[in-house]
Amino acid sequence: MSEAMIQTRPLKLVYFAWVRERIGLAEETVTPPAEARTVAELVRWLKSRDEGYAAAFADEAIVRAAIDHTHVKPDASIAEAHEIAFFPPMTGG
Amino acid sequence: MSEAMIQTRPLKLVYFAWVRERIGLAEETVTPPAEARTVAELVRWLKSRDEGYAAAFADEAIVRAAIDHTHVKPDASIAEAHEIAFFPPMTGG
Amino acid sequence: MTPTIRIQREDFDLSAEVERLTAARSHIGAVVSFTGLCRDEGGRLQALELEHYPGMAEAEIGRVAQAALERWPLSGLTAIHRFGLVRPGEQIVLVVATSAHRRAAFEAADFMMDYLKTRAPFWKREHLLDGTVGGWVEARQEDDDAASRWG
Amino acid sequence: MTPTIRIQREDFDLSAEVERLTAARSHIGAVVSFTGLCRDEGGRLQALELEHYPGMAEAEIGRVAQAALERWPLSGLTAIHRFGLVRPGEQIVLVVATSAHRRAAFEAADFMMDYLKTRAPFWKREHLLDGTVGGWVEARQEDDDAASRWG
Repeated sequence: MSEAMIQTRPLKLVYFAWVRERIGLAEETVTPPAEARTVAELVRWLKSRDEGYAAAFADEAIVRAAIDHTHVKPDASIAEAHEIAFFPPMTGG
Repeated sequence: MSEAMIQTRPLKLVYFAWVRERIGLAEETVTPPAEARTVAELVRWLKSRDEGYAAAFADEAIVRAAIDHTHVKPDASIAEAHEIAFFPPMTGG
Repeated sequence: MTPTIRIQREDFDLSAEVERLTAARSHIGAVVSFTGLCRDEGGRLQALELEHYPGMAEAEIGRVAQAALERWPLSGLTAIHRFGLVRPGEQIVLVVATSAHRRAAFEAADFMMDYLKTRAPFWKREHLLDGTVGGWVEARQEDDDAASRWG
Repeated sequence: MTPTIRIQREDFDLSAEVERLTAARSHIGAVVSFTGLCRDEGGRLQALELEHYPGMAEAEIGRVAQAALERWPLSGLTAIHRFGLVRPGEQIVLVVATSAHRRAAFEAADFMMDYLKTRAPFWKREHLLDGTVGGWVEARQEDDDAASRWG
């Protein structure tokens, strides 16, 4: 897949709990720049967008991510992702 | 307590599962001799009585004992006992 | 808290026993139940006959329950053990432990079962499908090993 | 064996779920259930709000259940997790594990709960008796520690 394709591919983002509240959105579709190749790079780009994202990701180490319903680490590639979720540590059960 | 008192005090014995079957009795009241001071000594005296007891206690290490509803070891004193039970290892639950 | 201990011929109802422990007690966060059923042992079993030592069975399970209460912060503890004839698929034993947190409830129920198996005066005998009365079930070394985990 | 996994707003019935796993299966010797209840947190809680990630909640619990099935010889496994508003004393989560022997059933239910707590995408928020909406419940280090026991 060429960078041009990555650049223009829309990506669905979903947010939960206080991540959702701080960003002020439950979900959105974004088109991240080509240099955002991993979850961590996507977060860096999101944080640059406005202060809601900056607040949500203030402590990057605490926010968890999932790609297409599977937990991933910050260095996971987003190349094949359709839906990326960000959320606090889980407190179910 | 004098030996004479121990000697003449009747003692209730109860038997369960295959110990009961081999002895052929569910319970009985006996008056063991004064020299039977512990559970092990009581077993030795019982084994001398007839072959049912000998079969029940053939492997002394496997038969368990309780004095007045509490598990005891073979060297436990029977001086204060009212009811002594003999049974195989437990298989409840 | 006084544990509920029952030795009975009749069956018991899991939900009713859980309900008894949890009704109107909203500090309870965790309920762990163990139900022991009669297996058919590959289809050869008609029933299990459960013999027990009346009086000592209650006393011994009471002592095990007291040890569990001293060891874990429990809100409730119930142990029920049946005697008599029990058929495959039927219930034999129930332990329910409730606590604010799950670790205490899990460990207490597990502990209760390990000690019930090795210390409660019950003995099982098999009644086979062909009408004969089989042997007494033998105690298993792994049950002793399990109980020894608790130190 | 296919585990039963349900994410639902409605309450569930412990006995009915156990019955579903044990009915007409007479090789089952052990049933362990864990029920998680909403605590009142010292009387200050009106309700817990449970948010979840639809789709991923089912998928993730399914993966945890599959791991349990690979690790223990289970006859049946059910996990139910509610979402929405749950009041003190009400049920939040249920795990039922059945097996021929008790060790597998205990361990599998314990494992399921440890992983549900740390991996299933659910988040709790407190609604207080004074009518305010409190904070999101924070994850506890001891839940991570519990999950790490399983290697």
